[in-house]
Amino acid sequence: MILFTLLIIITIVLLTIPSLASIPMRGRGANYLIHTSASIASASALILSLLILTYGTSLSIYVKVPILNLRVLTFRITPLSAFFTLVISLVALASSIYGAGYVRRFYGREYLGHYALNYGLFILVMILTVSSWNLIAFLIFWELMTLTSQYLVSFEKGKASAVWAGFKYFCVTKLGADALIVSVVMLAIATKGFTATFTDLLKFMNALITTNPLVGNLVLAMFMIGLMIKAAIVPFHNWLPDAHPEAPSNVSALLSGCMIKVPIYFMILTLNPLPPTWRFVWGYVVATLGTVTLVVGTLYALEQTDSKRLLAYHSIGQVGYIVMALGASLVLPYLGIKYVALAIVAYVASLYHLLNHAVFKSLLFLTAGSVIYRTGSRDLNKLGGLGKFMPVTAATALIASLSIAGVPPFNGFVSKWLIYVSTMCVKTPLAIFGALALFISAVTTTSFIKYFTTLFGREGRVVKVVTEEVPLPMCFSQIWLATLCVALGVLPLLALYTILPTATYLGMNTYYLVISPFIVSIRGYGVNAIALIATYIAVTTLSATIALASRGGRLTAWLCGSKLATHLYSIPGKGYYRIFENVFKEVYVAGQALKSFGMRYSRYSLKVFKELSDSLETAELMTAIVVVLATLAILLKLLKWW
Amino acid sequence: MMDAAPLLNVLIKYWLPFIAINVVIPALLAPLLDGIERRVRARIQCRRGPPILQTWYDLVKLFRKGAVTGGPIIFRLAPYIAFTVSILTLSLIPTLLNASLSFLGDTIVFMYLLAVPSVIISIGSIYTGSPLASVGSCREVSLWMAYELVFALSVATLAIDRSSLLLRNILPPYPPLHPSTILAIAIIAFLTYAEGGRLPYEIPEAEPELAGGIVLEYGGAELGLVKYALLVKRITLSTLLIDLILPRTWLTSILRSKMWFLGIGQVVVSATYISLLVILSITYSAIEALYGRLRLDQALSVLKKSVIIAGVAVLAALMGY
Amino acid sequence: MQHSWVTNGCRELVDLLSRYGSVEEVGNAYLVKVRAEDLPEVANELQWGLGGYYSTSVGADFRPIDGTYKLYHIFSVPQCSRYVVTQASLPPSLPKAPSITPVIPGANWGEREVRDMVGIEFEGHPEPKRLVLPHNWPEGIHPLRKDFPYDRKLIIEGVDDEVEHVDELARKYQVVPIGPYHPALHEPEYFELYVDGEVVVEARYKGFMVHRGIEKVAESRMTLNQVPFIAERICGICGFTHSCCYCQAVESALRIEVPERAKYVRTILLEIERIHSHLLWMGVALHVLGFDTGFMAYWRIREPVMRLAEELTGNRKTYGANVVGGVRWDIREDHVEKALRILRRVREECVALTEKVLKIKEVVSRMKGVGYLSREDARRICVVGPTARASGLDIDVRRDHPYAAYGELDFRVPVRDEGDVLARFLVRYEEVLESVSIVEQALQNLPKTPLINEDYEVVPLRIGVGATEAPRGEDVHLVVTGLGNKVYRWRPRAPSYNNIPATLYMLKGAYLADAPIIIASIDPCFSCTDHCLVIDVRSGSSRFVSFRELVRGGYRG
Amino acid sequence: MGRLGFIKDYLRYGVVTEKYPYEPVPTPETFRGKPVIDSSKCLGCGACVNACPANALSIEDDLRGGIRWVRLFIGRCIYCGRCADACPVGAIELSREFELSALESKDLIQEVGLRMVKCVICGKPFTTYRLVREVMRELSPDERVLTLVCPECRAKLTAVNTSFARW
Repeated sequence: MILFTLLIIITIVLLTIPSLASIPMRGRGANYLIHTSASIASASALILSLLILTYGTSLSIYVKVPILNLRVLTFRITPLSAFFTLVISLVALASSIYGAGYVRRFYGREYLGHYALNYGLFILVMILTVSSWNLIAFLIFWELMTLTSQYLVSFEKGKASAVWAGFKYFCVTKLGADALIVSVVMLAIATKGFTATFTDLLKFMNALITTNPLVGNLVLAMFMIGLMIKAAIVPFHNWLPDAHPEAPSNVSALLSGCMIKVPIYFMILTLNPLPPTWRFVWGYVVATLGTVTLVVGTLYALEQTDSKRLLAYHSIGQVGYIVMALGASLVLPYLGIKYVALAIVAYVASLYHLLNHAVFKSLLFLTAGSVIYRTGSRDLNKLGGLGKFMPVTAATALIASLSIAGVPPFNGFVSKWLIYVSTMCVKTPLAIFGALALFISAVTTTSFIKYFTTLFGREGRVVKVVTEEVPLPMCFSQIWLATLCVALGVLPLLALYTILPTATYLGMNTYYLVISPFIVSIRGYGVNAIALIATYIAVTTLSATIALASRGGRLTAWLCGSKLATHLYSIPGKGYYRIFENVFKEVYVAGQALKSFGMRYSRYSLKVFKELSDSLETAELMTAIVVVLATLAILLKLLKWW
Repeated sequence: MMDAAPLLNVLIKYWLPFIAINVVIPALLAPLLDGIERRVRARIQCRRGPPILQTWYDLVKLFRKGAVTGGPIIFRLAPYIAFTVSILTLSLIPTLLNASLSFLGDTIVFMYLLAVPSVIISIGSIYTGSPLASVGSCREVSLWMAYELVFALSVATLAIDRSSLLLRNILPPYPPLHPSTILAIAIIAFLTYAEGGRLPYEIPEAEPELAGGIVLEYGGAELGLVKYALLVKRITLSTLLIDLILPRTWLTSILRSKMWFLGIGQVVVSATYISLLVILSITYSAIEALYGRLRLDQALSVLKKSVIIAGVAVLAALMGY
Repeated sequence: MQHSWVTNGCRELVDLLSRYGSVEEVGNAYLVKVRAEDLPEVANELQWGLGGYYSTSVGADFRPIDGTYKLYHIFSVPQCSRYVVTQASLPPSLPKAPSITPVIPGANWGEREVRDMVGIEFEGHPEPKRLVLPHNWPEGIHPLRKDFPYDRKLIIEGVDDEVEHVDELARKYQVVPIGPYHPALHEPEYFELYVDGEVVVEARYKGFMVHRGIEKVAESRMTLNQVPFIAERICGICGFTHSCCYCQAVESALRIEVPERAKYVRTILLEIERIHSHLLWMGVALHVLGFDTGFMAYWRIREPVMRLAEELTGNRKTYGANVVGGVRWDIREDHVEKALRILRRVREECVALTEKVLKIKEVVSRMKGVGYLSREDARRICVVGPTARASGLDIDVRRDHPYAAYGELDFRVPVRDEGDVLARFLVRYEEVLESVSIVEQALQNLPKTPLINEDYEVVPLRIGVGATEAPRGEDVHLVVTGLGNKVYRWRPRAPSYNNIPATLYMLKGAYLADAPIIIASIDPCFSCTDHCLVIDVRSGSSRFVSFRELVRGGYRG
Repeated sequence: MGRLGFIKDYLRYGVVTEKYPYEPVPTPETFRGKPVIDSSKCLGCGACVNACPANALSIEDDLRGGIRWVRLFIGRCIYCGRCADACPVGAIELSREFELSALESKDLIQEVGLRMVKCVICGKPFTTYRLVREVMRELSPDERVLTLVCPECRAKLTAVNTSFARW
């Protein structure tokens, strides 16, 4: 217990005090202070979450207002939130260590004090959001998460695109949060008020949805829309490809790796306890949206030529995978006892993919960041040939690319494989979802062939940069995440040990898991994966020795005595799959329709906030909104109390 | 006198030798089948054609040559990885004998492993920066995406029908043969033809257009491995099709009940398998000889149409047909 | 009245020409001596006013004779059945002439080659870059000038870095090289395609990489009657047409009467050459499209034709048959029988096969609408032969300027308007059938006269133009006879020389996958187009390889 | 199906390619292959050398040994047959042989050595015996002496003669 308390205190203290302390610092100091403390805090959060997952217990914390004797803020670290904390802290650890090197490029250009403040708070707020257990805590930290991340997105004040992307991000997600707030307020009014815990709420929700399905579903839908906007589910996705690339790369890693996972925590939390029929319906809704998301997101990623934008679109696609599997896990139990085991597999797959995505996507953002760090460019049409200069970055990028592509034996393969296993053989539309996911996995692969080869292979088309490997902290983070990619792929049981407690916590009968053939097959796969990788390694080392022994000379291209501009022969990123995109343009037409819906929505939200922003600076706007929120909360509280 | 049955049981229990046979013999057979195919194509073109063993001679010649280029490591390693993986793929399906590494969801693993060689070689080829090799690789993976969609839908059809993703369960005997199953098998038959890089779809290599395209930069032993990997991939695909239509267990059991002596059923099944392989090779190469090369966009349009057919198959399977 | 010696031909043409200078009739051509500054005007009148077709430009170093440079432009005027050669004398101090390229874009290469090889500057040329000589060739050295000995050794420093030059286009798009060795045609050439996705946005050509110095060698060390044997080696496929064209040029310059039978034999061999060339091309086209069975089938049909040529001339390639004044080998009676039999079979099989091929969807779909060349572009770039006829230009030297026995035979000139690869395929197919019929007619009507007229005298400095319809189009040779049984200036212009620039137009907007068939569709003969001096050495430097060195190279084996 | 017509073609025409290196390929009688010099007939007159467009034939006089070498290098030969046309005695003919590959380039050279006649005045070898014999056959006996005189000496002689005449 003392250990828990200690860890919690370390995490909170190290994420708040240095953040506040570094406000006046401009450069180096802020950098080292915040990144060191954030790393330690993440590590302690990591240990904490692992401990909780091991014991399978929940931890409750209250913040009381002494006078009213009210539990104003309630937190509970359940195994589920511990799992999310684990994901966040894993990525935050890598991102913080990486950041110590990366933000050096802002020295003298940007004011790092504010970055430090927001960065530390952002990590803390994410952890607190997934730990919050009553409405007021949830709302406050949810909003703070938006605010801090919004500041980080538009951190580079000099870049108009960054400022605009941050603004758009803020507007869109704020409007989403409004939907959320409305539903929460409705719930709050209907129950004990803002201090109502989630336990109460879920109970109430269940009752409401059975007695009055219309209102119940409406409230739930509002809540879901709020979450989906934050998770960038199609058609609410179009803020993400603008926002994520503009942030500093280590923050992009956090945004894509963790922040868009936070809504999924609440989806699991709210949808799981629903009555079976509604669970089934909502499961289908979620699964369908997930499939649409993964198809649209990934196919759009295929045509991107900006490295980070490509990754951002893939984040949308991969969240689609997670949500699709989540939906499947909600749908399957309804189909019969035979499928309960499959449902658990789907649930495991969903969380497994979530963990994997956090790892490889943040790694990918870090590698893209390393490229930016050395070349200052994100343009896949121009970059190239960096593999020679940045071997570590290239190798880790290759591992991450193969992981997200789901190539065995890396981690993406295991989770995707679980998704297909749980969906494809079921005689429901889920099978089509699974098949589409399998197809999209191929698209992801090709997309990352492009990402990897354009950055690191061939010769640079236009930018000929003499460059070198990134500094040690950045390398370390990349290697750390790459190791996780391999480890989670080869030893799937590692991940299962962290996921199964959450399943037990949610009341899933892990009994099925133990006896069902699936878990055996997962174990079986573990063995096979080891066999596979052993063969890989054996053959590759063997062949490497042969190949490197017979080193041939490399001749330059030759045109009857003329020199050739061979670097122009490299395909620019836009040229890779143009024909495929042309032939399968129907998908893009459909995607465009969805996008235009999203665009209309975001234009609307922009319009709403445009007027506000005309008069206010962004920082002032943030304060204003916090004040408004707080007032609203207090007013409502008073109303209730009165 | 030793009883044969316990020996057999022991062997079945330790099926690894069986799998080894299953992997090695088709792998050795693959260049031979290519020799037959070359001969058949030559005959349709009114040519005499090379000896059946020619592909083996070619491969041996290539293996004895050193590499010409010293490219980046990933480029040099790609052929080795591709070849290993293509061999590994063979271990997942029953070939000569009715034995395979079997575990749940092995169908998916099979599909993935089938794709790894072309993915890794594409990465290696684009990595070199050679324009024609890059264009060839892009064509390869573009086609592969489309194949994967069709393949995934057909596999889903079969999986829905049998409620399983275990390859063993997807293979015959089929209790009632649904129309959707037949459609899916037909689509897979088409895919085994197209994915083998045969003529209207031999777009990534396209010798007159790209001078070898995806394999352009490889030479010597590495080229030999890449070519061998393709041959093994072809035989794997043919085997998949044969497995889908050849009721092995049924045949074995019938023969076991009729013939008392050891292993005759297995021998018959193996013989059937090999003769089906040869028949398939002859048919495929005859078809190949009668087609010109499609452009990538035309090929993708054809595949788009087959996506629709595969979609119909899935829907039919969902409705229970 | 002043042109009373003009026997027949266009009054209008003669009137036009005599406005610019004195007109002289040489065989089937008018030689008109014009002032250099009138050239663009004359060219404009001939090409756009009268509806003629620009053929080529020739430069000659006449300093040893009369102290000037001569610049010839050759035009074909079909409706008058006459060629027009404009001759402009340029001062030796500063040989300069106004460019006609702004008037006729097709003159681009011709003028640039004259500039490279003879050193005549063209004013107002839109692209005053080197064409034939490498970029690092020293300034002021022009190989076809008479003061440049044919066996001079020239060591060139540095590397030809013209292609290194990167412009905006190359930065923007992927550059896909086709060459220096074409994967399907197996000839040296270099196309640079600027590709967006897989669509070609712009194309460039760099050729002349395997110049063999044929003109220089012929002018320097061969006798008048030896040149046919090097002329037919300009091309590996249409050799006979080159030697025939050369002989006709000399015959017209020296006013030699060719016996009738020789004319018929020439016709027969020319058409046999066309048949096998077209069948070869149709096979190669199918190979480029990946349909090897069709490729083999066309070549199966072609083989008897080659065997026939072997029987008739002793060589599969009809080499060595032509000399000035006639032909060397007769066609025997028993050969006529056999030839008719073979031709009948070729016609039948070709019709049957082409019908089958045109039913194959993917082959037709990859030719239809691909590589479009509009009639206007074709006219402006001055393309010739089947490429022109597939774009709706009704030109054919055999009909427009009857030579050999074509005037007495009955044939049709197939013309199509589609302008795509399929049209070129079909035009060639129809030409094969026409050629079969021409050979049949010629074989059946062989006149009984001697084969060769060797009774002639070589008068120096006579100009003659020879033109034949090669399988790929109009082939033009200009010959100026020299002293001592030699050639003073000989300029062969192969049809591909005019057709290759057209591929750049056809490639725009095409798929990369279609580039090989588009390039192949003009049936390009890069070795016909290149015929000069530079041989490349692996060290990266180019040097001039003398004839003697080539001889030694030959010994080295 | 139009495509199946190609299979029909195979059934109709069968295999049309030849087993060439294993079976000889017949050539027509008119075929012009490797030129062969009949050393018993060659006069060494050099008509073929002048006619040869490709410089495959050459003549070299070994003055010390008194031998004229007529050389044919097949590596340069274009098989036009101009040499056969030019030869006054039919010593060079084009055979039907076409398999000409050799391991060394010197294997591609045919040489005919002909003994030369020494000039009766200056003693320098200047032409071959056979040529002299051939020429003598055409001439009247009193002119025959001159054939044994080399061109330079003959020129001098003629000059002397004419100067006599003038005087």
